[in-house]
Amino acid sequence: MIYSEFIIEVVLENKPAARDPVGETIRRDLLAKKGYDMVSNVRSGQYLRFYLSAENEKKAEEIIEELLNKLRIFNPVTQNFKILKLQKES
Amino acid sequence: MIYSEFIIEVVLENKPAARDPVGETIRRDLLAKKGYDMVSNVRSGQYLRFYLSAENEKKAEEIIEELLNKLRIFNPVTQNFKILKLQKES
Amino acid sequence: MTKVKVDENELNVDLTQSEVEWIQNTLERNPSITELGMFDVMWSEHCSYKSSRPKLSLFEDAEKNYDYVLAGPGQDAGVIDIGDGYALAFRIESHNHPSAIEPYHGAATGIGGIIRDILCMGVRPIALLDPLRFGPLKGNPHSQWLFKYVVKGIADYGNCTGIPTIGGEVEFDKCFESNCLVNVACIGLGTIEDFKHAPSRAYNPGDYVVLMGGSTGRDGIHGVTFASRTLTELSEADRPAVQIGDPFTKKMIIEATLEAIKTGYVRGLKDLGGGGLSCALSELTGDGGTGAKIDMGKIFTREPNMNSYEIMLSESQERMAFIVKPEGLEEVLNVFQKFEMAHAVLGRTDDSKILRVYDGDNLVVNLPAIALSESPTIPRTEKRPDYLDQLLTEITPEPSKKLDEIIYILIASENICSKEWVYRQYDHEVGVRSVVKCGDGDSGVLRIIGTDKFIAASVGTNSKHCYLEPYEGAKEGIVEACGNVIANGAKPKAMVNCCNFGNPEKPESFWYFAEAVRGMADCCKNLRIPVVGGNVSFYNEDEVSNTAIKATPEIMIVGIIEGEDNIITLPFKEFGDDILIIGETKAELGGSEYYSVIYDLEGGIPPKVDENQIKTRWNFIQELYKKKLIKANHDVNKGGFIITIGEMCFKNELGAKLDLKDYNNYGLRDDELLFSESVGRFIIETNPRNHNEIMKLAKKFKIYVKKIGVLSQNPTIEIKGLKSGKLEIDALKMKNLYQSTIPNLMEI
Amino acid sequence: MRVKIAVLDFPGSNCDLDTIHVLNNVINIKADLVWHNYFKESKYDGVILPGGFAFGDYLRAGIIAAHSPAIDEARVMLEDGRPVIGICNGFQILTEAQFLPGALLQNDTLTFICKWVMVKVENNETAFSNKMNIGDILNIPIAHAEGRYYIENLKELEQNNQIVFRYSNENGEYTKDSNPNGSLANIAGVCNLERNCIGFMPHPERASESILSPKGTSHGKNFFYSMVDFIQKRL
Ligand SMILES: Nc1ncnc2c1ncn2[C@@H]1O[C@H](COP(=O)(O)OP(=O)(O)O)[C@@H](O)[C@H]1O
Ligand SMILES: [Mg+2]
Repeated sequence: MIYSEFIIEVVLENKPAARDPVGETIRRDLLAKKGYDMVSNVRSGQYLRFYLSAENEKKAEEIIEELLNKLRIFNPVTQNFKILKLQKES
Repeated sequence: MIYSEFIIEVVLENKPAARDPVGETIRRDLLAKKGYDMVSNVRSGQYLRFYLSAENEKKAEEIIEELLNKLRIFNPVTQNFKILKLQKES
Repeated sequence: MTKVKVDENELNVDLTQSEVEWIQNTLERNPSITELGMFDVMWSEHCSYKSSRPKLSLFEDAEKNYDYVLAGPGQDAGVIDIGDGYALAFRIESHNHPSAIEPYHGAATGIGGIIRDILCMGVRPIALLDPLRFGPLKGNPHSQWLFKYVVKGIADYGNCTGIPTIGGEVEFDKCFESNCLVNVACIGLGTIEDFKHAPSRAYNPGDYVVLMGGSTGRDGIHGVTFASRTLTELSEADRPAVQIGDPFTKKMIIEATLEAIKTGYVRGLKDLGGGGLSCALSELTGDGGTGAKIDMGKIFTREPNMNSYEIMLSESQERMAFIVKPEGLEEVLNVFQKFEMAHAVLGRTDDSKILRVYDGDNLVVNLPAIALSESPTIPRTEKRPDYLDQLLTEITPEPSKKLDEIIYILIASENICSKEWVYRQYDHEVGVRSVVKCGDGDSGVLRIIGTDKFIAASVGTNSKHCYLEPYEGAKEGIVEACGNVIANGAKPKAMVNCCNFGNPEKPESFWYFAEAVRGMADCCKNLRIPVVGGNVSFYNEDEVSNTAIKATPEIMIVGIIEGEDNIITLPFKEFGDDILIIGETKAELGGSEYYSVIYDLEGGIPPKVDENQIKTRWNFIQELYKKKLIKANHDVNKGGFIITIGEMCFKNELGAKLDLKDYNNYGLRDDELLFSESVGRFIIETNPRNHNEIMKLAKKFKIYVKKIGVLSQNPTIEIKGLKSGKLEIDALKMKNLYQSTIPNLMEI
Repeated sequence: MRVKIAVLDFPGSNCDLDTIHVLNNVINIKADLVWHNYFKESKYDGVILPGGFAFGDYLRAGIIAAHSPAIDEARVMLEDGRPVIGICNGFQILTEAQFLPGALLQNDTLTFICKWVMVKVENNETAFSNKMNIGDILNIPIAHAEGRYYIENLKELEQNNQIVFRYSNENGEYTKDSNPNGSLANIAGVCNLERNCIGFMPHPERASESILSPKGTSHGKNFFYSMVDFIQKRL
């Protein structure tokens, strides 16, 4: 089997009910007070980038999804996660 | 002028030459110990999503870049930021 | 900058031409690029004290002149014997330059560094303190940003390592706007045996040299040369020199190191700070009279293809070097394994007196171990700035505001108001030692579990006074810091200082430094306080105006309280009690907060220090303590005694009825009387029953003490006996202003 | 009867020695500090996960420690009814390990907070509160950055009487001002259904000696006495 290197990027963020004080504070204390009122909302989250070897990209994503769930890298009580689908560089 | 709503997603992370103790610890003390040794490296960062109105996407990105710099939401001495270019949902 | 040709390369070094020649002559060859880099770093101002050493020799020899001083200047930290078999280590250091460009990581790694210094003495770090300086917060987002992230950096690092931050100091002044000051101090406690087990020297040939902790990366190469220049010159290009702190690894290093020392097989210990491995190895062997043979290939690096220059000079955080007895190597390595700390046996010491570093078969460093620490000194010229004559002649303007208005403005001013916003973010209680907590006393008081002894520590100085008269200002810093620990019931035991000054190549800046050191040396001799360590930070200058910061010799004092019932706190306790002032008030408003806040005036003649007077006052207070005659004590500081009295009222929401008619021996104006910053005064609370006894003792000690009022239940401060009649201050309003200033300003 | 308690020492625990000090010298019972990798449940009648920053609290407070083998050992104790107590960081670990419901999120101030607060006892039938009375108001310090308790189903928690302590003012009222970190319903401590596992955000070990308390109290002792009493009743 030939393995290649993949990079998988993930974002974890709080569910709305768990609130997001970081986003709230940036909007309220920084943006609104400094005249950036075109910004109506800010959400914050945690970003993780995994470097791993796998047979193919799909497998790589599966591994990451599995470890996110199994190791509770995201806390299902309070968080959601998404794997980023980035545009390929042209 | 017609304004539309845009969502700009940003990731802030430590510069590549700088250490990332969070990522290192996740890899060493969690993934490696739980058998995920195909993961060779983890880097962590902060994710921010801005909802704003602007004339067009380019303008929206400019506003975000400006406020990240001006309001010191990230420090260029130790951090990089990138605006995420996501694949359009099909 | 000097260009030196090495092999095919040309290297820019900070060494002077004559220093390079000295190196060539001593080695009788051209140094290798790595060797040259090592000299460059080790002989930088930051490591070698080139400019400052001649002045620092004014301090009396603490180890020789004080029997309880176990380690004085020259070691990683000062150490004193505090009785009952315990040793106390402490040290202060600056992290100004990195913090000015990266406040969070700059401050965090500052804490990291000072913890390592204490750990090197073989004792457990038990407390941190943090004297800070920023530009004014009001209307200044840059200062707010620096302040917010410096505090957060200290909090995140200190809290995570489990070392309480028990005190500190903050001043705001325009001169610190672009060059903030971040000084950090650490106290360590252990037994005298612990301390003896871990010298920062390698005395014995044949011992193993072991590196433990984080990996070695390219980060922070030449951090010390960065700290040895002004921000203007270098900051942009040198920005990668700022390090990322890792408090979790540091916590593991602390535990692994202390446990390794307990094995009894550690014979020497050195942290890797400025100058990295080159600095640590040359100090260990050079000062220990040995040499060593090191295999660089054993060093665990973070990045591939690092060359010997990078590896030897990397200042990657969180690393320690151990000198280990051969028979105990395994046991020590087992300890590191338990904590899962990376480690490598780099080589062994020998009796060659030469430090040899091999990269494979290549001998990349081959230097007499002592050579690196034999840095030359540079004579600097001193010149008193011309502008001082003008400044010192400033006189007190006619009051432009009513006295009560002024009191409210002063209590709300940034330099006087409560710093609770800062210490709430610090875990100041971890360790279950903190007896007098932030805000409840002039100093932080820690118990020593298992004894009836307590440590009191305080740090501070008055930059405005030092700007006008550095000699007197530096003395005042000592009297002030001692006054703080005395106010809590302690006897001052020893001092360390952190000298923050401008560019020593400028005669005016160097004059400030020289005067401040002279002041500290004289004052410490007169008051019998040993100077057991310190640190010098030069090149603190404003980027734009190219002017130096106000001279800031930070003073840290540790004292000991014998017995729990001798601990005194600041708040007034009971209405009906007397309020007494110790010491006279003179017209000493030069450099005061009153001048600066009300008139935006920097000038006038600042307070003078009379050590003889001060010493008898201290003895008198100790006598009152012995007789249990003092219920609350607070030394008078910025803003004058009226501010002091206000602060003492807040906690229990009491008030005071003051009569100052007979407390004005010099016929002062009302504002002079109320706001003067004469040094060494105390406000105490006493039981009226004891008045005669106290006055009798005062007479015996020839001390000026005066009852100036009584405590009232109603939270109002009434002042009678002023020239302008009567004054009424709402103590609750005052309290509210005191508490809300910084939170309001920091809601960015 | 000899009661033997383990205080778990994770990499980054920093209230470990403080807790040991109080157990050994104030409560006067036998307690061992046990390095997480060496922990064997069979030797102990109860376990305390102390405060601190296990694994630096990197990623999320408590998450990495929650995956350690020591937690598997503690699970055995949890299941056979021995007390498993989490203080501060220990509470975070216990929620991440799913011994306890809910989660602890970043304080709504976004800062670390170190200060003395008051908590009121809501349930005195647990292994960490049985020597108290319902309605007691206790003086105790907090020191944390991630102590904002959150749970999706608060009703269920209330119905099951799993809320053990709440932040209150001195009159016992659950006001916004008395809630230091934005916790849902002022929650400061919760228990499992069996009442042998309790997580508590404030630090009883810092409140067990009057010399350390601004008001001269020593309410923290009752937590540890409760634990000892709970063990003695089981034995
Ligand atoms: N202002 C000072 N007063 C007294 N001693 C000082 C002063 N500055 C430096 N020293 C002493 O010089 C020695 C070297 O200091 P430094 O180079 O900062 O230590 P390190 O080797 O840990 O980097 C220290 O032991 C310190 O106590
Ligand atoms: Mg050092």
